[in-house]
Amino acid sequence: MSLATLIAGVVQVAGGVLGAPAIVGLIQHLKARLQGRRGPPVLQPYRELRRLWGKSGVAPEPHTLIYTLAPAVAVASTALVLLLLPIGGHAPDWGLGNDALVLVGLLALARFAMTLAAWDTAGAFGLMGAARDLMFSVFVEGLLLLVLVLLALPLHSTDLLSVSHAATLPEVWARPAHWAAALAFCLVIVAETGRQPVDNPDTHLELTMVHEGPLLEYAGRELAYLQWSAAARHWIMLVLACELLIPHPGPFVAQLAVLGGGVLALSVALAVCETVQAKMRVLRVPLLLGSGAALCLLGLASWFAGGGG
Amino acid sequence: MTGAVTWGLVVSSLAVIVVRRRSLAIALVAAQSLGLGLYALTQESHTSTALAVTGTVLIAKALVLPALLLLTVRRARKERLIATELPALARLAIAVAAALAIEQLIPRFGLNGAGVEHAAVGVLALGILTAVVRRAVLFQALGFLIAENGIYLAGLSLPGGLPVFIELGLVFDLVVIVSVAAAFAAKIHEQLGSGDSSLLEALRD
Amino acid sequence: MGTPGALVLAGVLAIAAGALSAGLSRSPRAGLMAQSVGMVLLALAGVWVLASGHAVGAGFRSDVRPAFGLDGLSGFFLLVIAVVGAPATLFARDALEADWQGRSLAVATGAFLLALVGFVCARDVSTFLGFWELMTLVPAAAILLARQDREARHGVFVYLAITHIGGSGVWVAMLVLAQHGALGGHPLGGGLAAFVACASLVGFSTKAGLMPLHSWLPRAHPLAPAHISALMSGVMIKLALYGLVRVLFQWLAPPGLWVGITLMAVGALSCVGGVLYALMQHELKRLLAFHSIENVGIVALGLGASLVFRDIGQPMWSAIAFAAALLHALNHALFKGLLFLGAGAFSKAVGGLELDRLGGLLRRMPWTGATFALGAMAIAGLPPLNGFASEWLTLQSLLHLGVASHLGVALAGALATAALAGTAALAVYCFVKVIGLVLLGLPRRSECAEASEVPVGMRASMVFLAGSCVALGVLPGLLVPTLAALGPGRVRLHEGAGLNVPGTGSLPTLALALALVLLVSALVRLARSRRAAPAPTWTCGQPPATGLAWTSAGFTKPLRLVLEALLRPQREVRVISSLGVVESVTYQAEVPHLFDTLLYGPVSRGALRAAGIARSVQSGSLRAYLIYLLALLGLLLALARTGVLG
Amino acid sequence: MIDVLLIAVPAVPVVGALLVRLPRTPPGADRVNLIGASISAAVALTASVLGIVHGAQGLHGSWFVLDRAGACFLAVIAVVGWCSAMVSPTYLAGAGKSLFTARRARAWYYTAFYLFWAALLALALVKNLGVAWLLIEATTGASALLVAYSGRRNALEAGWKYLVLTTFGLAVALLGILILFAGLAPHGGTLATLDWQSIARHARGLPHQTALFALILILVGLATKIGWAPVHNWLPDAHSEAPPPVSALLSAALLPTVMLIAWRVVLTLGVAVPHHLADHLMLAFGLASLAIAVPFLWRPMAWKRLLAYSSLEHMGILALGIGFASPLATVGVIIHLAGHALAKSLGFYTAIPLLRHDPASAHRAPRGLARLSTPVAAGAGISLATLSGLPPSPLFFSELLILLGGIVAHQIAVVSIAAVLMALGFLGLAHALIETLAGESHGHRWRSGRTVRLTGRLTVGLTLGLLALSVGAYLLADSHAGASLMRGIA
Repeated sequence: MSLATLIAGVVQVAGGVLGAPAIVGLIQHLKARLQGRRGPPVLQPYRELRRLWGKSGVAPEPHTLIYTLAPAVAVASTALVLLLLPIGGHAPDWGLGNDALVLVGLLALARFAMTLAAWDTAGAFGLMGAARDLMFSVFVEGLLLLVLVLLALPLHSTDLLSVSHAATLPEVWARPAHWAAALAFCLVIVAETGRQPVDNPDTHLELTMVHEGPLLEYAGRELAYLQWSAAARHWIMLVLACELLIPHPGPFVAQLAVLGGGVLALSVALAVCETVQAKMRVLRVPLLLGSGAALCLLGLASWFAGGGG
Repeated sequence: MTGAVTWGLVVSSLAVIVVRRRSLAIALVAAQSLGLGLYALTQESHTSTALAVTGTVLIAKALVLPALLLLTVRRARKERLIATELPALARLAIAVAAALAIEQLIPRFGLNGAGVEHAAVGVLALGILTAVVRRAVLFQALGFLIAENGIYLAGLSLPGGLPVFIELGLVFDLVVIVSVAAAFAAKIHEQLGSGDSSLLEALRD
Repeated sequence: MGTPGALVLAGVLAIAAGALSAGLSRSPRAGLMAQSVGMVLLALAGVWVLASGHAVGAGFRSDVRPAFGLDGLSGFFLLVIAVVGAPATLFARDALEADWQGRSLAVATGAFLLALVGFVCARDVSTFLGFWELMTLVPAAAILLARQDREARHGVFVYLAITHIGGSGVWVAMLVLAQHGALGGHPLGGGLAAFVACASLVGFSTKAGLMPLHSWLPRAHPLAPAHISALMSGVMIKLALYGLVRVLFQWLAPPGLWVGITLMAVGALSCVGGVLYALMQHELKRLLAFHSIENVGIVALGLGASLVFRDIGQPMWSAIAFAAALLHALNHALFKGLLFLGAGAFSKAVGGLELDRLGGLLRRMPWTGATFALGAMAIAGLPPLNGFASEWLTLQSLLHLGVASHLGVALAGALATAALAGTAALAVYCFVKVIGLVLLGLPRRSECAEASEVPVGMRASMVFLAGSCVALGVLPGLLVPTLAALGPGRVRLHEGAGLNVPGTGSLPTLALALALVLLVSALVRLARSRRAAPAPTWTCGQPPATGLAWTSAGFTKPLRLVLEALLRPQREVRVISSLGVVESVTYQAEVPHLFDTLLYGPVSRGALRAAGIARSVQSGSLRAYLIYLLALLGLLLALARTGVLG
Repeated sequence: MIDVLLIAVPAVPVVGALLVRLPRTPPGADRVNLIGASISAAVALTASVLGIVHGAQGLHGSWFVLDRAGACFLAVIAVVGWCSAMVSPTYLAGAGKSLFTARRARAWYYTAFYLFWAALLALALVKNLGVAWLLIEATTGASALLVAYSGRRNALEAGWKYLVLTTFGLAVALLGILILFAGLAPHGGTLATLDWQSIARHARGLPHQTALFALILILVGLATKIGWAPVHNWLPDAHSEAPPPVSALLSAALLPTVMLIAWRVVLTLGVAVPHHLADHLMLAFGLASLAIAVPFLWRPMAWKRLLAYSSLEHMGILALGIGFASPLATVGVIIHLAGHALAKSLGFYTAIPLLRHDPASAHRAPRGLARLSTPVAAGAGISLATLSGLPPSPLFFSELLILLGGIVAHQIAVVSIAAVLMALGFLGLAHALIETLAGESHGHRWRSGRTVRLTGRLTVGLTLGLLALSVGAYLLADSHAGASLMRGIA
């Protein structure tokens, strides 16, 4: 196992587990600054996690085993996704493969667990968010798969490593298909990470929640799990964007640099976009994602029109 | 001779379509059969069997059957038609047109004399048409007799004539059918109080 | 005939004997037990033939002499029949009463199983068509034995009507094939092949319940007793696809790309439409029936992709897509059988299956509830269960169709990929709803509050099915290469527990499952190290009440609003007020089934009106009849005279 | 020896017709009927067995020809006639006033019945077109009286329509026969000229126009008697108004037997007209009958009327089978004929208890029999299920064979249309089946009287017959048999 893959493995785990909350903190901080507030420090999420870790949980009445399992399942599947990500075009062989569709499936499993937990407590608010989340997911998954079709075009493979190899050189920007994929994936990021204009992560009004809704009943370590997995979803999406879409030529170090820079840049972009964008009506979101799908089909057509790139 | 008979046949058939009174119509048909029978007698090579056969046919068709039908007419004395029939001229026009059409469609098929062929087919058609344009059940029975006469004419003018067996069988069937028909006519009169076939439209979908 | 032949014979005899004894003896239990034993024997035979790859008995023949035999494909479908049939009969053993109705239903069950087995073993056209018809008729009879109310009679009639009209396509196709010796091993080509392809597509996809010819399915399946529904949804509609596979892959020379594309289009329509309408249902068995349409659609997608791959010359992917389709057929048989049996258990425990009148059953019926939830996860296509494995394989093949060499094919592939992805998400949505409404939350009816677990036989059958869902989810790799070898090109795939397919990041199911289980248990242990404080659920301070609980309609409302233009939901709010005081507010909402309201309804009404007009031929007037005679005569003579008739 | 036997076939029933008038009391008449029917059936069955055993080339005699197909028809007529004779006493016992005076009604019924039966038996044997015509005409006379036996107004109407339509039709056919005779005059001009063999022998020599017009006229004429659309109109009325045993005989024996004559005409005269015109005419009649039957089957109908329209449908199917003119189709036709005869007569026999216990079902569809009387429900169900061609009924295999034969004859278009039309017709029968057995029924269970018990016995017997037939069809439907049948008829 070469040094590169070793480092890649370390980054996969450490970046995902430890670094992810920082992204959320960064976005919060920047947002506050852009809105002219001082805002919480970048490390705020870590403090919250520590606080929650010390607190005891809550067992709402009624609940069943499902309520207990849900956070664990959500975290577990998210954690497994971390191990599928390519880092600088490299990844150690954890024996889990690096398939894009497996990644999609694991994210779906996490969503399933959380929405089911919302049912389990027979609460009224959690389900509001759950229903919306599931409704988005229908369109998000369709769009994500189309993006994957576009990304699989060059090497005819859905292996994340080979996809990221295909995107090594800057020439990729010469392909309309790549542009289409990039734009569509941005929509996927916003939807998956629950950011505006799709969702507002720091709302405290139950009626407007999407991702936060099912978390309402949780407390203590379980809530810590869930907040971490929300952060980890940011990490996953941003890393995917950098690895599959942003060209990363040169030696491994350079590639790592590109990755870090990309993640930072995208976080900033998210913050900016949250400041300038208002949250859109829930029913408008599918239109947004549908336009992304149309874009992807155009990209596909352009690929074949261009004689298979 | 032949021409006269054929024309007589056709004219009398048309007359049956026109006339009002049933007994008159029956008489006309009887006359038809009589004429045909006599013609047959003149035609036949006078062997005894042939004579016998033709004689029986003559008697059966010219006497027995009309008698049967007259009987039913007597049974149901007054004929009330529920709805008014077509005017006689219209009936005639329809019948003539249809009959001409049919007999024009049949090519020559080897009787001696094209006229006879046309007449035979035409009279057969007229027989059916009698049942179409007249509403009284009795006329429908008469129509059958007329049609039969048409075929009998054709049979007579076959080069070799009809086989005896067929001829007798025909007459037998004819007697059976007409007597059954007469029985029906009587029953229908009895039950409906009228021989109007347009009362017999209860069975439909 | 060898061991498998003997096994089949023994199994068939056991089923027949079981049916007889169930009919004659006072209680059907023993007979049903014998039937499930027979099913096990048949499963062994199927596995044997599938593994050894040697056909037994007669081969297919084009004349009308009776012949029976078993080859790999038949063996696989025999397995499909058995894995549902054995637990279904075991379930029925405890579910059916020991009265006349129970006994006759047991007999019908045996007859149904025999018809299914006979269909996959048939080797000549008359046997094939005979069992094809029986396979349709026996469940209809079973439904009528179970209940004779108006709804049941109408449902059965619609079922027979649609399947029969569509079935005429099967008749024509099979007869043409037989006459041209295609069954005997000379695939039929030329212009006739296109005709046969169309006829068989119509015929078989009607029986398979593919949209838009599915209208009978959501009517008929919910009517039947649970174990019959399981067999209908799990097996019967799959056998229609078996027929389609025989015709399109074996008896026809490739008629062209359009066949595969059409099949994919139909499949995509079925899976999206099926799951959408499933989401809108408020009755459990009807919902499950719509999901059968969805899953048959997924199988059809796989088969269509396989055909297209074959025609554009990619044998490996063609075989993979074929294997994916077959694997999904088996998986769906498993979890749909499980779900229908679970529904039967629930209805035995609490009566009606209106989704909004259930709830909290997981606590009362842990075995049924847990297995049902597992089945729901499997059908929702979630890792690490079998639904995910087959949908993953299908998605991979569609996605690789999307990167194939022609624009048209690629677009079709991409669209199908997106459709299937959306379908998977919708299925998750739907089964979150189902689990939530049936198993979780507060019981919404007194019956649910004191529901009690079902007898052991029923539990055992469900546990078996759930277990095989897990097993196939963890070890699909043991089966897939064999299935791929059945497909076109006879490709050999890499063996192993997981799915290791070139051109993908591979799906190591075993490792995934293990990692998930370990992580989850570790995390739960960590989180539960401190005791959790009990507290009522937060609903703005008031105690949770069933009146406030979410309904099926409420949970799916966001989607219904988004797709309003497509689904055309109808809602009606009636406010009764006197003197300005509102006395009562009633709210009614339903999503009409557009295929019925826009397609089948008008067609049938028009047909009936036309028939009414046609009946005026029998006007009752003798003279009219005589005119018909003259007219016919005149017409024929005129034709003859003008020389049209030579 | 064989001559005597074959003379006896029609002679025995004729004698029965005379003897049955002797006894003064109804029971006596019934007893004579029982004996006479059994003897006639036995004789006819012996003859048909002989025919099947060494009739590959056909046994030819002074007035008859006994070939395999003819033998099958003979057997069917014998069986159906026997069953009808057996149920007649039960029917008569419950039939109120009739067309005839109460004293002689029974005698008249039996006389007409036996004459009708005798004519049918003879019809299956005659070797001469002219004689066949005479016999057909004779059946009209006898059966018309039987149709109107009940003497009710509707019965009279039905009988009258039957009489008039068929006689006019047969007149047309007779014209055709005359034309044919005239055409064949050079070869004799005697009765023997109209023997099937002589027609077949000299057909090629006929002037093409003569053959064509003769064929058309004869087929149209016979079509009125067979009940092929669009000249079928008497059929539903007569079948629904006649006494059930007679309806059975009409539908299961008369129509197919007349069709046998049409078949022989097609086979003998068909060679004289170019490019399979005769077969195409048959196909046209078949499709027309199927198509016309569908809208009527779609309507809830009185039991016997429903059966009548299904007869129309099945006559259409048989016509198709004949028109396809391939060995497979021929086998199919024979099996179909037999299966249809058994199932249809069973259906008509169940009408006896049905009408007895629920007189209203004379003019509305029966419902929920399963709850009212098991034997009757079984009879009705089995008959309808068989008639709708469901496996394992013999009609399933026969329809399969007929359609397959059609494809062998390269008539894929016709086969497709026919398959669709059959499926459409099935809708009606399926609906009727469901409602008749499982629909909402009023009143309580029928007490199982004599008629119900008899129906039960008949159901068992005829069902066994049907099963035997379908097993035979399934195992032996093998094209050699078909070829020999074809050879037999020509």
